[in-house]
Parts: sequence; structure tokens; C-alpha cells
Amino acid sequence: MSLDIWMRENPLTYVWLGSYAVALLVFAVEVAMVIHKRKITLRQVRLMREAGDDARDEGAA
Amino acid sequence: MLGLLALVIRRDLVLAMRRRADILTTLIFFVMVVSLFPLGVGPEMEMLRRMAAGVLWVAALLSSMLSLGRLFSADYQDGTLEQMMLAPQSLSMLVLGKMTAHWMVSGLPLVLMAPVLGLQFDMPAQALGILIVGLLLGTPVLSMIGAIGAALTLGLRGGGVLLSLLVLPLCIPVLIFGTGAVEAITAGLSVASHLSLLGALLVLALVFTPWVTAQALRISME
Amino acid sequence: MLEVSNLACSRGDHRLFSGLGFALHPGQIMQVQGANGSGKTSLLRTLCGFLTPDEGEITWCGKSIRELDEEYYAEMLYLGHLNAIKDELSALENLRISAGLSGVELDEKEAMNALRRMGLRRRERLPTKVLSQGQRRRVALARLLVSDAKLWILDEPLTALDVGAVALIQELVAEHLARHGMVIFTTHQPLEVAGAEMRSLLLS
Amino acid sequence: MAINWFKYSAPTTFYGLAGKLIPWFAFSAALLFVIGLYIGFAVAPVDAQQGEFYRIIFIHVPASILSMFLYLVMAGYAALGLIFNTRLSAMMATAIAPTGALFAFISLWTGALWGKPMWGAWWVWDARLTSELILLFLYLGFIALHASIDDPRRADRASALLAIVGSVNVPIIYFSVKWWNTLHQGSTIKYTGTSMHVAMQQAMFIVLLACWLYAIAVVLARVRSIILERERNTVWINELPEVRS
Repeated sequence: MSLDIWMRENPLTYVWLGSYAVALLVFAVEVAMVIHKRKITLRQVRLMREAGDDARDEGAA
Repeated sequence: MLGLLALVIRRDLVLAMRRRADILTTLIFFVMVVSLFPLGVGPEMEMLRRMAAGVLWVAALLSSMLSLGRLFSADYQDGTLEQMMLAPQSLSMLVLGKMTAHWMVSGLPLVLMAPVLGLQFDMPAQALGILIVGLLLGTPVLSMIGAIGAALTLGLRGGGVLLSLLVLPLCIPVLIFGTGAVEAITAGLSVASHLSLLGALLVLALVFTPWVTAQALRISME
Repeated sequence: MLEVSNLACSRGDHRLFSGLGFALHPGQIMQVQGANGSGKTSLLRTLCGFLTPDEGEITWCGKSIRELDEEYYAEMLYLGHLNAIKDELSALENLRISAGLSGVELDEKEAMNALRRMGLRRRERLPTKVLSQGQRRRVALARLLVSDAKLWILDEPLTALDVGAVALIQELVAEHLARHGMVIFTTHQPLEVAGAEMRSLLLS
Repeated sequence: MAINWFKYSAPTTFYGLAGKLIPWFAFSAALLFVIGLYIGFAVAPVDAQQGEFYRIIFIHVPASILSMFLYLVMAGYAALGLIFNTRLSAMMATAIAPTGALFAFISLWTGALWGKPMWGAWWVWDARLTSELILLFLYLGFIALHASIDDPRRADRASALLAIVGSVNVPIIYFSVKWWNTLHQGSTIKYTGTSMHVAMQQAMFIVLLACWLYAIAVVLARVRSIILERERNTVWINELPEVRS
């Protein structure tokens, strides 16, 4: 198999691309997801807060 | 205490008898899955003989998953479960009764059916015997572990698939020791250790799962 | 005696009620009132111990119902929205099993008598799936007749019942109060009990 | 009063504390990764038997260790939440699960990549790999159960119970898989020869530390979002600077 031969000839590339690149990619995706979730949650909480403020203003008026 | 246990078991058995189709579908599913395997892997007897125990065990595991959803859901929907939680006896005892009844209507028929299916795979008599003993010890454990999952997924959408997802990994030890026993006897080794490990799992499950399931039911009823 | 102090309950984010307190003594009856969604059912379910309150305590004869657990359950009876009867079983079987679960051994004759008093004569042995909504409710309510619980918690006991059955329930409640029982209930229909002062609790 | 402190002010103080700590954990994790990998690739010598391929262990072993430990930590938090009814512990358990599952995935992936040059097969039914796969299933079950229950309180409590049942089962599963493996004389991954070079150990240890710090940083960040979401109706959330702006 060609992959087998390539693997034996370029072991370090195989290790880097196969394992470390994938692991780093997983980490990057996770970090991106966490940041994204933080953004969405913050936006949602702000919206809720504004909605609450409006209701209170109307109640006062 | 025992009176209550008997009451719950009798009640669930009567209910199951009046809804016989449910038991039959599980059993037919079991027979079908087992019969499909030779069609999938080919009819060489040597290979089938070697696979038999594994196939039967995996099929039993899958069919017991199929019937688990019904364990609490009917009682949950018509309010009987609420009344059971208000019973002045321990909920664990009630749960144990329901588990026992569930095993009698869904596990026991599989155990009785297994030797017939084993013959389809040309299993030797000795191996068949150990298979049945293993199933007798193992299927109650499947019902009991499954009950935890059934209680946790009570009333959820897509509960059936979720239930299998939660319970199947927890059932792996039963599968390993059950099939291991049959392989050991086929290889002419002692089966004592496998069967005693299965027995130990059964005892562990008997001690802990009713209580855990009762807690899960309380969580799900909130 | 049932005592509730400083009780607070919420459903999800929504606070249903807080600072709720009352005491129910033998021979007393209390109606829980409030609009839809005001937490009537949640209050009754909290009294049953299904829901854990956010704050506050519920005591029975001076002890927390959490600690009493089974002792408390032996002295109370709950009837919810759901009838808790099985379609496949007959009225007779349903009643005997539900009595058995609440720790009362019931022989066939007692069960028959209770069902007859509920107006189910000649339907005792039919599977409940052939009965009407009102008749099924009657099967569920027959538990009131055979229970020796002191505290009755009834959630909408009168739904699907005709005038005759409502009168019968009023009679049963009056008998229960005369025996120094306690009743706490919700209803959207008027329920009048002779010879007892009706207390009411308003949830807003 | 002690219980009230637990129940109400813990997430409040924790939110701010976590926010301050995250950059430190994240920065030191990145730094240690670089150092660890430098030692692993530049300093540690080539292995006599496995050639360059052995260098996968610098990520494989830490990922495996972490996936197992995180499950225990998660079950521990779940148990705390269930017993003492503290909200923060349940949130922590929820926040740990995805990270644990990802580490289990990395461990499986790198294990497969290591298996190919060593045994000529991507997957071998080695006891450790099989257990790791089952562990991934357990994580997925936890996440799926939590996601399919709408009521957050019930979701926390139900998945907590599942995590505890799972953690009791993990040793039994591991033992049974090992038993099954020896019975079938399957291959066993040998991580080390008799002589594991000092630099190899150092590299592995440093990357393990980096993974820990990374996991803490990500979990803290995730738990902050969960706190925001769950407590959005409280006064203190509405007065946070990032919410007010």
C-alpha cells in the first residue's frame, strides 16, 4: 500500500500531521466553541435584560 | 414487605398477560436478529459454531433494550407511578418487584428460546447448557441496569434510543463474562470463574440497582 | 396536623409562590384557589413530596415530611389529575391493587361495596377501557372509601363527574371531616360541605 | 446560613475568580505545550524499536490519562451536587463532560495512528483502547442525557446519577475488558521498553501538565457561560460590566 510506504519514509510528517495537527485542531475547535458560546450567552442575557428594563419602564409609566 | 413485592409482580404479570403482543414482539425480534446473522456472514458451520454464543448474547442484549422503555412509561403516563411513590413501603422494594416482573416477561422467554436458536448454529449440548446458565444469571442484570436507564429517561422525547445509548456500555461486563463462559467450556476449560463473576454481578445489581432506580424515579418525577 | 411555613416553589426560572404558610388541623378543609398557572398543582405535589421546595418546610405532626417519608405516606392519600387506573384491568382489580399499594388489604366484598357506593354496580368486572371518563374517575375516587388516611390531598377531584357524583363526593368529604380527617383540594367547580367551615388559600 | 452561602454566593464569587484565572491557565498551558513538544521532538532520542513513531505517546498518553481523570472529577462534582444540592458543582460536571469526551477522542485517534505502523492495523482490540472507547460512550451518554432534558434541575440531577453509576462501573468494565483481552490473547500496547529515556519522560510529563492546565482553562470558560445562562434572572448578573455595556 502506498500509504504504508509513505509512512515509513516520512515518519515525522506522519506523526505531526496525523496526531499533533489533529489534536491541535481539536483544541482549536473546542476553544472556538467555548468563545462562541460565551458570545451567544452574553448577547442573550443582554437581550433579556433590555426586555426586562422595557417592561419595568412601561410599568412605571 | 414481601407481600408488596408479590403484589407488584402479580400485577405486572397480569398486565403483561393482557398485552401479550408486547412480549411476543420482543421474542420475535430476538429470533429474527439471531437468524439474520448466518445470512450476513455466510453458512460455514465452523464459523457459526464459534460465533454462536456472541451472537445470541448480543441479540439478547438488544432485545432486552427494546422492552425496557415499557418498564415505567405506562405507569408514568396514567399516574400509577405517582401512587407507587406515595406507597408507605420502600420504593426500592416496589422497583425490585417491577424489575423481577419485567425479567419474567422479557428476559425469561429469551433464555428459554436460546437453546432452540443455539441449535441453528450447531452448538454442542455442553455449550448450550452453559449458555442457558449464563443467560439465567445475566439477563436479570440486564433488566436491572436497564431499569436505571429507563427511570432516567422517563418521559423524554427520543427516550428509547437515548436509553440504549446510556445502558449498553454499562452492560458490557455481562456480555463478556456470558460469552466467555461458553467459550471456556468449548475450549475444555473450567467455567467456574466466569459463572461466579456473573453471579457476583447479579448480587451487586440486586443490592444497588433498586435503590439507584428509585432515586432516578424521584428525580424524573419532579 | 399539617403545617407549612415560609414555602417557596418555582418551576424552571419562574417563581410560583413564596413565603407561603398555613396549618391544617383535624376536621378542617381547605381549598387552594388561584388562576391557571398560579401553582395550585405544584403546591399539592410539593405537599406530596414529589417536588422539593426552594425554601421553607412542611411538617406533619411536628416532623418534617422528608424525614417521616414512609410514615407520612401511610397517613395521606393523593388523587391527582391522572386517575392511576389501568385500562386492561377491571374496576375491581384496579381498586384492590391501588389499595394494596397504599398498604390496605382489601377483600373482594369490601371492594365491591365501595364500587357500588360509587355508582358502578354491574360494572365492577368490566375492563376499565370500556368505561366512560366519568366512570373511570369514579373508580379512582373509590379509593377515598377504602383508605384510612387522615390527610386527603385532592387535585381537581370533580372533573368529569356528574351532579350525582359531585353530591356523593361532598358527602364523603363531610364524613371524613367528621372523623377528624383533613382535606386540602383544588377545584374549578363549587364544592360545598355541610357542617364544616371552608378555608381558602389564594395563590396569586 | 452556611448552606445559603453555598447556594447563592458561590457562583457569584466563582464567576469573577474564574474570569481572572482563565488567562493564566491558558497562557501557561500554551507555554508548556511548546516546551514539552520541543523536548519531545528535539531533545528526546529516536527509539531503537519504534523509530520516530513512538513520539505519538507525548500526546496519546496525556490525553488518555486526562480523559479518565476528568471522568472521575466529573463524577465527583456530580456526586457533590446531588448530595449537597449545590448548583455550582452540577454546572462544573456539565462543563467537564465535553472536554473529557474530546480527550477520549484524541486518545483513540492517536492510538489508532500509532497502531498502524506498529501492528499494521488502525484498530487493535487492545484492552486499553477498548476501555477508552467505552469511556467515550459513557461521556456521550452523559452529554446526550443532559441535552435531552429541558428542565435544568432535572437534567443536572439525572445526569449526575448517571455519572456516578458510570464511575462505579468503570473499574468493572476495565477489569472485564482486560480479562476478555487476555482470554483471546490479543495484542497489548507496550508503551515503554526497559529503558525510557529521561527526556521522553520529561516531555510526556510536561505535555500532561499542559493538558491539565488547558482542560482547567476551557472548563472554567465553559462554566462561566453556564453560570451566565442559568442565573440570567438574578441581580448580580444584570449588574456585571459585560452585561451592562
